[in-house]
Amino acid sequence: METALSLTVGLFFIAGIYLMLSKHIIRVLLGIVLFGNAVNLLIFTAGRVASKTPPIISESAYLPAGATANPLPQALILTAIVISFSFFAFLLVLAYRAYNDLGTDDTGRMRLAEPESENPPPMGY
Amino acid sequence: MKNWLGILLLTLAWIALTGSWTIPNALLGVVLSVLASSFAREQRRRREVALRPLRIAELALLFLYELMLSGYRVARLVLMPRMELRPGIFAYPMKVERNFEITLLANLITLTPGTLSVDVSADRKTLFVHAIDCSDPDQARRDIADGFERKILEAFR
Amino acid sequence: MIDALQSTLAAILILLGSVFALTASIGLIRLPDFYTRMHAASKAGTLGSCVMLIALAVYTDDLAMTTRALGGVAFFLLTAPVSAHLLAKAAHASGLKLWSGSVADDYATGQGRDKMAGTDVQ
Amino acid sequence: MTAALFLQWSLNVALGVLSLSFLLTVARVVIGPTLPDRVLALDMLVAVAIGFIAVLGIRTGHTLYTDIAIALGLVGFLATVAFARFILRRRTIEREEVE
Amino acid sequence: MPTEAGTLTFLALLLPFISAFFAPILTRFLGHNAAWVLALVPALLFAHFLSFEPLVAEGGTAVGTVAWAPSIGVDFSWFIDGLSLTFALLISGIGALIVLYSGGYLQGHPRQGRFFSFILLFMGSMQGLVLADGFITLFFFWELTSITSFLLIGFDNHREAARRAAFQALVVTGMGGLSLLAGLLVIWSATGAGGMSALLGKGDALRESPLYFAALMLVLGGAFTKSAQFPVHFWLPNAMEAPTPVSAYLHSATMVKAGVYLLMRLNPVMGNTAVWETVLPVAGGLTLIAGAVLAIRQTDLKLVLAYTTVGSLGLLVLLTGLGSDKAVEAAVLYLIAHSMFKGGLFMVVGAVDHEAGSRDLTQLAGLRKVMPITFGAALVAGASMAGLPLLFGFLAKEEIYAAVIESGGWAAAAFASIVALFGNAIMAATAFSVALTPFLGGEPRSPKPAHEGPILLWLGPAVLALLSVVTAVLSSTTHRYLSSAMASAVVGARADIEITTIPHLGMPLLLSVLTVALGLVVFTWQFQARRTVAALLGAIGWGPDRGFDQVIRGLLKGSFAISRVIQGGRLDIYMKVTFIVLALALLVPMASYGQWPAMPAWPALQLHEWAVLLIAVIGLIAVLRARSRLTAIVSLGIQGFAVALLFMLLGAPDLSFTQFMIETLSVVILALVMTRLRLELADRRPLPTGMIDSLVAIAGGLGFGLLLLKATQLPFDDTLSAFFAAHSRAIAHGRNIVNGIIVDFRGLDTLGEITVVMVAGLAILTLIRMKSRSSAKMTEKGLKCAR
Amino acid sequence: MAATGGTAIDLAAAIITAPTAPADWLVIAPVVIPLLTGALLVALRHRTGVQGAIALAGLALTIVCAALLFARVSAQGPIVMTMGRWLPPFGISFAADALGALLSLTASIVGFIAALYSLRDIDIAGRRYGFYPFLTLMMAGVGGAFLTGDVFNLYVWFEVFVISSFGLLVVGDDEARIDGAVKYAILNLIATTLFLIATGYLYGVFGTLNMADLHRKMAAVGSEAPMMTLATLYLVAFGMKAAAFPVNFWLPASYHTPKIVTSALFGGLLTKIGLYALLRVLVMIMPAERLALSPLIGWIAAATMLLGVLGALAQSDIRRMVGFVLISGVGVMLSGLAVGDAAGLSGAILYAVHSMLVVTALYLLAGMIRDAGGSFSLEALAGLYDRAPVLAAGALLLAFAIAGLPPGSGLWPKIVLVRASLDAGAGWLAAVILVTGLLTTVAFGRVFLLAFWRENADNPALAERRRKVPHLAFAALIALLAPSLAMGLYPEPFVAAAKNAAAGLLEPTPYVDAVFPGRAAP
Repeated sequence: METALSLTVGLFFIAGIYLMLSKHIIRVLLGIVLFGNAVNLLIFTAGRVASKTPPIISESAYLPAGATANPLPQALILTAIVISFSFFAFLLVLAYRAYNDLGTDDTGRMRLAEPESENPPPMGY
Repeated sequence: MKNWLGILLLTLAWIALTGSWTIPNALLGVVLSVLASSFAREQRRRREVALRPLRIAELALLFLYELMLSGYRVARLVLMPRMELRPGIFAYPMKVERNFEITLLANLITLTPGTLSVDVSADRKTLFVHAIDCSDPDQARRDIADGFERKILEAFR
Repeated sequence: MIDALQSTLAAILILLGSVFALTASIGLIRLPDFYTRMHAASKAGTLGSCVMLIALAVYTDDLAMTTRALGGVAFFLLTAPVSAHLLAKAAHASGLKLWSGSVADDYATGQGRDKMAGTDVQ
Repeated sequence: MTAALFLQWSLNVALGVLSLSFLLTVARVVIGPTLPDRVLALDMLVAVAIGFIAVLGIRTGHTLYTDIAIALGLVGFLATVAFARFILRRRTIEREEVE
Repeated sequence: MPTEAGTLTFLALLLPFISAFFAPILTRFLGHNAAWVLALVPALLFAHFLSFEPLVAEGGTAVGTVAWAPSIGVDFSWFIDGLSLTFALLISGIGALIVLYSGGYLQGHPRQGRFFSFILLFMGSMQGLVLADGFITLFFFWELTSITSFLLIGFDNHREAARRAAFQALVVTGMGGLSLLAGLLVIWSATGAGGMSALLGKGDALRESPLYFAALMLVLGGAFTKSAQFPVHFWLPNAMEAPTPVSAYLHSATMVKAGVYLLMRLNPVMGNTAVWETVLPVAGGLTLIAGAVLAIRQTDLKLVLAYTTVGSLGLLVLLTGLGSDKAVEAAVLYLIAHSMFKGGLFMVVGAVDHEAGSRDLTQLAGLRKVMPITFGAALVAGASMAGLPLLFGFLAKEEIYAAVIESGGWAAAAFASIVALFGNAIMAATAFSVALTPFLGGEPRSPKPAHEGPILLWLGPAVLALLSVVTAVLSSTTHRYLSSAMASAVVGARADIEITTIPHLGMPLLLSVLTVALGLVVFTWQFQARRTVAALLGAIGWGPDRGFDQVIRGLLKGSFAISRVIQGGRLDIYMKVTFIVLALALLVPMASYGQWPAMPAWPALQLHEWAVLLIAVIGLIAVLRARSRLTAIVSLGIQGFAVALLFMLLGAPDLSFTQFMIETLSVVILALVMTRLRLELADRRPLPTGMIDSLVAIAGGLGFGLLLLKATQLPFDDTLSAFFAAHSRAIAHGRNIVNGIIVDFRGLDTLGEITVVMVAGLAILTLIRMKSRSSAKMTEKGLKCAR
Repeated sequence: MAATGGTAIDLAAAIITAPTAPADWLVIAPVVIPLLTGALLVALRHRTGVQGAIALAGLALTIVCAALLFARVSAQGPIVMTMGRWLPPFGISFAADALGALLSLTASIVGFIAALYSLRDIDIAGRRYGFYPFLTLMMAGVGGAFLTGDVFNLYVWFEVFVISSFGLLVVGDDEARIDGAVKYAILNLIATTLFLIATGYLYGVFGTLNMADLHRKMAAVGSEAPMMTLATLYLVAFGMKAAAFPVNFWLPASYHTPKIVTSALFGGLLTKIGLYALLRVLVMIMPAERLALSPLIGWIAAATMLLGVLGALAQSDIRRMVGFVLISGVGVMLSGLAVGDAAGLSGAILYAVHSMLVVTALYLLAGMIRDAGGSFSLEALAGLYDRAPVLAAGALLLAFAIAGLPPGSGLWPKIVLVRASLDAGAGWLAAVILVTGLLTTVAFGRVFLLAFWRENADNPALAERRRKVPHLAFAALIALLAPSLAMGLYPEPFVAAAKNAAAGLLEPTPYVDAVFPGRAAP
């Protein structure tokens, strides 16, 4: 299982990175989403897939009956998912705002902070 | 406390979804449903709704039957090596006029064989229905008229 | 005994449901235009998921779970047509043409576009 | 063949069948050709996913799965509605969409 | 802090800085008369250091230490011997005169108070520099002198020339300072000695050490820049932009001698090597000649003096480099003499400038009638500079010739003699022209009617002139207390100077006479000489001074070009570089340390698992190949659902639940935002870009995948999870272990997570609500920059 | 994941039986206090009147606690405090060692002073849109990052201060800030995500997340573990956060766009956290890998130093110049990491403290120059020497401090680092450090020449944009200058603290023992 998952993770990363390299901010955002999923899968895989039964203890028992999936990575991923989603939401709104304020969705043209036409520093004393 | 029916339904739904049949939970459900229905946009009604439980049951049964049927029809249609299709949209003049009746009708039509309600005209008198087999629109109109629409009218008047 | 019955029934329902789902998706592929596909999805698709949820309701001994599953079924039966209806309306409004083989479009001819802003019905 | 075995067997079969229909639906999403088609397929995807969940719920008798199914249905519904409104808002989309 | 004398010395080191703080306040109340009060500070120091004379004259030394940064073995420590003491006396003595002088010179200047405090700050720094024992202490004060001289040169900050000169001084001497620091630290790590007093014993160890050459070069870098050796001499003449008291004090009497001081200080431990005895004389000789030649050229009296100062510094370095005791003694004598006459001459020039309104040779004449005292002082100082008998300059000159004649082989001797003769002659000539030209001649001629200045203006030069007579006449005493003590310190062994001012026949005297004769010749033809030199230099054109401008300019232009390249302002480039780095960081170590994963077996998956994975991949491809972004967004849902199903299949229901929610929400929000944007369609990348991007992406993904494979092939330690499983229900009362972990075992993460969500919401609100200054104007601007 | 595995551990070793000693709550105070303050401020978002006061009060309290913590840690070594009942490695524990305590103390001081300055800099709109909540919550994140003892928890705190910094970045009315925010946000998100990824791998290899536990397990790890790759991955992630070349684009792209206070805070704190994380992970957890990587780190450091200072020379906007100088400072710190012995590390830490104070002060100074001179641009500015002498004095002292000239605080880290690299036989690194110092001198010398000394060519456009520099600003500037000067004139306490911190990193046994009091690894 880990092998297949590693492969998938690799593919997710490839797709995510390729999209993030785009000029268009929306595609960058899509890339970020893929990247995030890749990371979640990665952490999950890193915790190994020992068993496929959910780590839930039945009403009666005090211990899970037999082996369960590794709960710790799941907890970590849950934290990470929520965090990355709030980041994603922020970025989305930021992109929208940038489009409104800067009039473009092409990051190559967002040149207010570092303008295209900069003067060299003053040379005199 | 106008639409106690809605509140009852909501409460039942609540209990069902929470899945705990305890008195406090039920009460909580009631409270929530009251709140919800008070938030809901109140719609004007001409006549007080008359409920005929038996008829409603009939309607429900008919509906379930039709649903199964439609599922089967679709299955047969798509699994046939070559589908003969004569789809189209026909206008259906409604007798029902109250919003919830129209809604109900539209939804039922959508879930029943070969038909799919697309839109309601602005004057809320005509229903546009898409049919997979639109070879004979009048036949289809008739089916609806004697089928669901009549049942609805019986059920709620 | 009861268990066996439950299991068998659940199994049958499951198979039934999955078949419905399959047919729906096949229809989604095979049917020629959006509206016809919508028939497949909105009917067989909904049916499939509902049947399988019912199977779940039948199978479990946990009353809460049963009611929940059934509630879910009711929910789907309510929402599926609404969403289908909305989608169809939207598609038509956005000028999505019917399949060339369609026989009639009263909608286009009849009280056409101008009424498009008509009241939503839910 | 006892009921339990039959159940197991049918569950596996169902999983296979569902996977197949999932694939088909995905194919429709990819093919399109129009946005409504894709949205429809997405909606269908949700339905199939619910089926999956139901099957797994039966497999591992955990209550959690039902909730997931219901919540998923809810979200799917919302998504479809949102998309419908979205398509309504920009009617010109088709021109771009259809190649 | 050992003795009470030590305490006093420490206070003496601090006093100038403290008084500098009060100088402006004092000046506000007393005006220029504050000088009288402030002059007490250096006077006090002078007195304090004078009290060490008996001890030092017997060859004794005094050291003191205050804990400064013991944990890195750095102390604030000082070291008093003949060398440092003489310097300290010069600094404080001349300092007192300078304070008085500047009281008169800047009378009524709005920022006179600030000037006083700068001067006092400098005095303190210089004081510390020469007395410092610890290397770090030395460096600390060394840099402080650079800084204060920066402030003083730029004092008249409204003139660009002044700003430029100050900047130049800061850069050049700053460079030297860093080189010095490096050199001192190299010495430190070579010998283990962190201070001068400790180092003195380790001379041989240092000379043997392989680091010797590096250390020497670095130290010379410091000394030469500070002492304005050719070719980095150019900052010194430019520094004449400073008010004359500064020129007199920093740029002739004291600061520029810091380099020489350093060389003298290190002579015992670094001298007597081939390198030392070739580099120093050559550099010094060049500087001497350059300074002398350039001096003739000038008509501005201050510049004339400045270039002669360069020459004198060259001479000092040359002598220090020769290595023989005689040479050292000569250097010592010349250093003292120079401080006295050059300081005096500068003050004279300043007084003339102040009273007669010009300091240009060609505009002044006959001032002797109207400025008799100044004339007298000028005469004496000039004579001393020319090395006429009865003056201290004479002693120095005799000793110099005595030294150069018997230095090394005859070739070296000849070279040194000729250089010295030539340089001295020209300096004598300039001395005449400075001391005589403005004063002799018929009627007084000057831009504004000149008259004798106030006492503050002529006191300084007069005292110095007097001193150079007295010290010369009482030469034995001078030698006993100053020269010999200093010379011994420089030689590193007892050295006694016994030269007196009574001329005695011999080669040195001959050469002196020759020098004066030559000087007179050049003086009489000075204007022709000036023209020839000017023509010569005009022919050369380029000089290091212009070179400095070119360097700075080039530096600015170059850095501008570079930073435009590496910080181009385009996000896509930034991302590309980032991910290339990432890919390298993943693959290179794996390759070079052989941390590849083992070839895995074909995974055994059930059908539906394969299906889900396949769907995920299809979803990815769909997103990538989507022709319009809307399609891309919808297809985003596929992979999201697939991942969620995967989690579901692998026993992570909570995950798949959250995943479903998040994915759907993301897709919906994306779609909703898209409706508000007018967006272009496809993601068009030119082929090469596309190729590069995909290469980068593939490399990165490959790296991550392989590393993950590698990690999962290791044995896994699941203690934690086992523990959680065991105790989730029992103690944490959670049937769902994952929830148990989230809320109990790792509750802190959840706290942070909640914070993040809250802040994100707040930030989004801000983003939506907060209006830009003028969105309308903005958009069209944005569109403009989009073109 | 056999459940029986769980029973192997005796609970006594895993659960806190005794209640936490009240003194130990100090460890978490620098996080909790700002957190609560932030929550309170969020609640009072519309009471713009009181917000500044509340924030100041909270941050002042934070300083007090951080100071007490620092005192205790330097007196009796690392202190550990565990939230909840679960002892590490099961629960998350906060562990304050000399390094963490020192940096969090400095950070809290910087935060307080920035808040002080902001009282005049942030208008009503800025307050309504949550400047102060962002500020305090960012301080909470920073404190958490410095004090937590758990890698994943460190990631969470990273995210906390990063998202807060996003919020701070978008508060304002200059459109350029949006552009800057886009670049800053995306690149920083990538950086933190890389950190998360690396942590995931780390968990996959070791099965634990507690730093002390990792340190112990690292000793035992087999050779086939891909530790080098992990180390480089961490190097990239944290290098990005620390703005090391060649992944430092986000800093010059954004730091000059927001409100000056925000720039000051960022400049003072954020890059240092990246460096802190590098020290924590590479020196304490992966020493062997750090050793293997040190040539690479050395080159990175050199490139960062030189390119940073060259970038500074190329700017006409003072804020951007400060940003580039900050980058070259990062290079200086990295050179300490490259050398890696006690001297080098203490030099790096010393520089971090110095840079926190001085860079913040420099940004504030830029703001005051804008007020007094009406512009940020060296082309326009002039005549401040006459108009604002006090400002000139401050500028001069800061310039010396950042250029490493006496009497500024920068002198000592420079000396320590140059000595360390010379002793380590890396003369070229020492040379680069010195050249960087010289070029910094050139850069700021030019600022002083042009903005202050140059004759005031008065153009009305500038004149009408000038306003009086508020006294609060001077107070803030002086409050930052004072410790810097103290460090320059009497470095011993700072040097000693830095040395102590470095020792704690190189020999973390006390740290580990504090985390696992008298227990073998479970």
